[in-house]
Amino acid sequence: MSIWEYANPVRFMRLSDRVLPWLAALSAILMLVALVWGFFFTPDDYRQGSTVKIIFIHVPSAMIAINAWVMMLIASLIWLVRRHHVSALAAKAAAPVGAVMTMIALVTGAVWGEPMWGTWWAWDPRLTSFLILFLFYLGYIALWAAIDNPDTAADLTSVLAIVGSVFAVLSRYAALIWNQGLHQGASLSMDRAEHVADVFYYPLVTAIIAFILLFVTLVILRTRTEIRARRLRALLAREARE
Amino acid sequence: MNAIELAPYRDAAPLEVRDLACRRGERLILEGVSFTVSPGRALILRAPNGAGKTTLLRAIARLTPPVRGTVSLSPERMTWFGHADGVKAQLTVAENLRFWAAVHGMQDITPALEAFRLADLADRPAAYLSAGQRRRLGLARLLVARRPVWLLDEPTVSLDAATVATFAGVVGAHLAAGGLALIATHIPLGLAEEDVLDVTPFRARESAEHAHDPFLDAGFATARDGREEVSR
Amino acid sequence: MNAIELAPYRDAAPLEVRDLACRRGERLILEGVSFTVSPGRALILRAPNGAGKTTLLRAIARLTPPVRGTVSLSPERMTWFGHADGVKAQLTVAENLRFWAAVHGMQDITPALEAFRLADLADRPAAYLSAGQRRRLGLARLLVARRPVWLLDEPTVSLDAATVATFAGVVGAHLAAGGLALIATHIPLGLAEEDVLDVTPFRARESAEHAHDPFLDAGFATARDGREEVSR
Amino acid sequence: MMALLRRDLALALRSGGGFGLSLAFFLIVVVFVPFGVGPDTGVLARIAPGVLWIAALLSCLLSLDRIFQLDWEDGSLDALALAPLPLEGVVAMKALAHWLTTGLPLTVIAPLLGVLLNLPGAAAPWIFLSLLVGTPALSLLGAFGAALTVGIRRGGLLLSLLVMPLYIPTLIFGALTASRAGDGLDFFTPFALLGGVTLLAAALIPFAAAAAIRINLR
Amino acid sequence: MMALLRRDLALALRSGGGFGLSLAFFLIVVVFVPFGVGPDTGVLARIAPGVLWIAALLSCLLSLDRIFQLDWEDGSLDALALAPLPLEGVVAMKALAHWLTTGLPLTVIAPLLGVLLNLPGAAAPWIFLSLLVGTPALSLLGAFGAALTVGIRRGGLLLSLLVMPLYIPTLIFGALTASRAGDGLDFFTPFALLGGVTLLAAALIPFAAAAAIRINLR
Amino acid sequence: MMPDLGKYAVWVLSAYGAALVLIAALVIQSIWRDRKMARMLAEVEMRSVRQDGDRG
Ligand code: HEM
Ligand SMILES: Nc1ncnc2c1ncn2[C@@H]1O[C@H](COP(=O)(O)OP(=O)(O)OP(=O)(O)O)[C@@H](O)[C@H]1O
Ligand SMILES: Nc1ncnc2c1ncn2[C@@H]1O[C@H](COP(=O)(O)OP(=O)(O)OP(=O)(O)O)[C@@H](O)[C@H]1O
Ligand SMILES: [Mg+2]
Ligand SMILES: [Mg+2]
Repeated sequence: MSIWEYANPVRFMRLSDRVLPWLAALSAILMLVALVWGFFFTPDDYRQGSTVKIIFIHVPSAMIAINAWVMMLIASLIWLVRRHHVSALAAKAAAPVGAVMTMIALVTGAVWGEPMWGTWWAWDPRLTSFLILFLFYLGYIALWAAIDNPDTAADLTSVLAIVGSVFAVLSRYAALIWNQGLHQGASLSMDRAEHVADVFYYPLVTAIIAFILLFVTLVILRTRTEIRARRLRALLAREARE
Repeated sequence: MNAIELAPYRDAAPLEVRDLACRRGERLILEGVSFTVSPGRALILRAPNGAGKTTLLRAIARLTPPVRGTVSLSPERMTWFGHADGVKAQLTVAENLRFWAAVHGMQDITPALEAFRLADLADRPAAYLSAGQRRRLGLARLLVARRPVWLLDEPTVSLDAATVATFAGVVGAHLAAGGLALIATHIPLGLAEEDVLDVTPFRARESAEHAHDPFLDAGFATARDGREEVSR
Repeated sequence: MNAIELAPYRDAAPLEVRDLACRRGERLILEGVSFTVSPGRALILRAPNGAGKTTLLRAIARLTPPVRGTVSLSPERMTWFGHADGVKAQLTVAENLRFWAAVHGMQDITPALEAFRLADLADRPAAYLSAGQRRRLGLARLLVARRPVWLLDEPTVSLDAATVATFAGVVGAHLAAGGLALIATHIPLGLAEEDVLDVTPFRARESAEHAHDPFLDAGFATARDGREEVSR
Repeated sequence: MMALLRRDLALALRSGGGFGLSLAFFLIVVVFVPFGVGPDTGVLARIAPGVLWIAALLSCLLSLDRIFQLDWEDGSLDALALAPLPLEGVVAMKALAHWLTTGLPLTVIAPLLGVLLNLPGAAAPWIFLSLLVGTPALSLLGAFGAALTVGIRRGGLLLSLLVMPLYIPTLIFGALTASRAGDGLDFFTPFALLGGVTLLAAALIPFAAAAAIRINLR
Repeated sequence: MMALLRRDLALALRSGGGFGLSLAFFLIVVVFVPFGVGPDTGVLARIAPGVLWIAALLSCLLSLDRIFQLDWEDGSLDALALAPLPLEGVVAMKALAHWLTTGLPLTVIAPLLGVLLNLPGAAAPWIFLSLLVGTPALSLLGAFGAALTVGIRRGGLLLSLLVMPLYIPTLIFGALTASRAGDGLDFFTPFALLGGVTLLAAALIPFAAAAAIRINLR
Repeated sequence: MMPDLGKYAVWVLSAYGAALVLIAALVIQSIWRDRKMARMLAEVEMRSVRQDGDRG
């Protein structure tokens, strides 16, 4: 049996039904652990003071925000090539999650920026790219909402995801050339010298895993909702014909 | 109303439709539609409103790809004429027609103008036409496209009796030249070469509709039951 | 297709049109049109395409104010139904109709839905109707407006034979309730109470067209002559 | 009359043309400005009130052709002209529906977007108030322009051209109110005049627009 | 193919939607800016290149729904899809027609309007060149957005929302080229990238847009 | 129990607060919509089962 079999809506419902409670519990627990650890049991940074605690939300949400879009792009490609309904609906389901994660990264960043840089908002390339990403999410969600035939909507949003990805990457480079940034470099790079201290590193990794689990849980849950919505639609249409 | 004559079409071939199933939006409307129209014949699609005539014509033109089944001729040999007639109000009658002629690689629009008695109106902007005159202009496009298969969706809407006769003459000439036509209409055209197909019997059965929607899979109900068992 | 019945209109009065001249854009199309339609009668306007039926109806509704002549009834007692039917694709059938009902101070739309066999489609967005279903929805507006004078411009376009009969029944009920109707159409409705008027004879003579254009005043020539005299 | 308002709101919401989207447009114009003029926060703060006002104005402008054009195209306007509603009331209701789906949401969100432009804190409430008082005039004047151009197929740009000069007083008084408030200067005069323009528009426009529609229907 | 271009140009000119009006809109946005941000010439000169670019962009945006929507509504697009033209070619021609009636005239007039905004003399030729190189991308991306939203009745604002983020790289590189040139800085990198974006759009968009149209016609 | 956040208390707390509110809103909305959809679906599903039964 090929892996694509799981992309059949019925199978997906059956499987996800079994997995979801465990996933949900796990992500809730891990999230709790990570945030409690980060908030209560980490020291202040010598330069940033207690604001460094924001990192445990800010960085994971920023990572999810980007990777959610990548996931949507892949799911869209799968839909276009293999026409598996579940992957189209998963892309649809991921968009609001990605948008909220983007918003969290933006908001926590803004709240961090006010004490650190003295401004809520600066047109730093990192921040700018995030704002643009947020716009892409909005457009994508709006396009889904505007078309009422679900297959047409899936096709068109997939095309948008592809073209949008190309231009999102372009925007990122455009923003880099446009303005030199204030923003931190990578703190999780392989180069140990640039690493954040271990006291921050381990809770941060925990938080990242927790956010990933949360993302997966939410996407599965929302995909289930979308599948149900589709089935409801189909059943109602069938009734209407009788 | 002089009879017109068209140059014969070079590659006459019958239009064979086999087991076509077609949808509109998400709904399967027709299924199992099969028929053959040979060159020189017209097939009139008859059915009450909402039966699926437009849907069938769009599927044959591949504007809405059919769900299943085959159509023997490629859309490149067809001209489509729908409820909306593609007339631009800002352009004059002649400009409208000349555009479609150019798209299809034709030069001369006078025969088309004359066939539909539009020569007098040639320089009038299409915005200033009456409903019937405008429809005539839309129909004239058929003659500049020079395609052997005509798909016509209620072509005679708004036309007066004399113009319906003129139009029947044009269709007759098209058939005489080896073309063929599919015409959805509620108004009899009175062609000599016409067959009639009622599409009502092809209305999609419910079960057929299910067969193609993964979201109507019976497995869903089971899946739900399964969960209930677990939760109990 | 059960016969419907309408409550009688309270203030029945004949529609008298006297010596009407009407224009479209800058062209005078018809002149000297006079007729009377009494309550309970329908007048069918017959004429070839482009003769001026639409123009005449618009003038009677005062949508395009007539150039000359009188119409006995005020537009407040008329309902207009034209080539474009005012159906909003985004709203459902019921919402479309409820809007027009509310505009005319009516509440109940079920009789109108039933008269046009739309009850089953009530919750479908109008975008998903076939051409004929959509037209039926447009026509249903006539029943929620409750106006004694109906001005209908080719109402039966796209309707199948059965629906044309249904519609004729509705018009019959309207007439029976003391209403009257003016109907421009190319398709016979087969009403018992109909008279036919051919508008072709009222086509405006060229001289009449000039009579009202101040820029075609003979005085211009004199003015030019006068100037030439001065400059000489 | 209420039915008309309800229908117009429903249409605006369903057609994906109302509300959310006019907000989104506003957002995006505001976002564009730094990309165009560069990220210098000093300059941005300086021009922020003006930019917010101009963005609000352009968002309004973009949805103006919705007001009458669609109803004209599908024959509804013919039928409405014969309906037992005064055409002036129709105009007023349609302008109101437009304001509710455009001007009002813009007004609410403008102070938040001000953050992106480093809008001085003192100016934020006055951006809100000046938009609240000024945007109804934009919808009314827009309805007038829409009435003039109804029937001109895709007269969208002509409409903008006609309406823009009409918008200038509102723009000047509105932006001046907000920027003076931000700089701690006296802003009573422009604010009072802004209100005056709106009242004048409310008194005058329904009649002018109704007249324009009657002419265009012929 | 040429016939399509000719027809689209004729339609744009006659419907009062092309050319003159998009120029006029551009003019008026530029005129609005001093009313909004105040008459300080220093500030105006500083923001002039950005404002010109943003104004050009908004002018383009306003006329995008013309590209396919009308042809879809009146059935022409159905007929064109069956005509012996590749749909990709149709898209390219329509984008070209849009550029000829919008982007090109804007490009020509922008340096002149720069005077109203105290645009530094050194920047004027580079405003011209950057618009010349960049505006084709605006028309192409706009055609893509229009193809996605064709059939969504009056999807105008949705269209703007979809297209605007796509416009950002062009806007950044374009405005940067002009403002750096005005300040005497190096502008080669943004200018080259601007050209790159246009080329990329020209290579990619016709296919994506044609795919979107095929989907929408079903 | 509460760590000493120093002069940045407001910022840290509001960052956590805002993030938690947004996450909670997302989670609640997701669950609520899923429940609602499941409920509506169950209703229709029951109806169609009954009808299937009627049809035999
Ligand atoms: C609205 C404003 C902000 C946004 C949109 C934003 C966005 C981001 C993004 C996208 C990342 C990268 C995550 C990754 O790729 O691993 C990140 C990481 C980070 N941000 Fe922010 N940020 C903002 C403000 C701030 C502020 C004000 C600070 C602190 C002064 C800050 C500190 C950090 C740190 C320390 C990291 C971790 C670096 C890394 O692991 O890559 N951010 N932020
Ligand atoms: N805006 C206009 N300006 C000038 N002439 C016009 C205008 N609109 C229509 N006409 C012309 O006026 C005449 C009458 O048009 P009208 O629409 O009244 O005809 P009709 O009898 O309704 O025809 P049909 O049966 O085709 O609908 C036609 O010859 C038409 O070409
Ligand atoms: N987008 C859509 N989604 C779902 N159903 C639709 C859609 N469009 C039309 N329908 C339905 O499909 C059926 C077939 O419509 P179609 O337009 O093919 O009918 P038709 O035979 O051409 O009728 P008419 O004579 O009225 O034009 C109708 O019942 C209609 O309500
Ligand atoms: Mg049909
Ligand atoms: Mg007519």
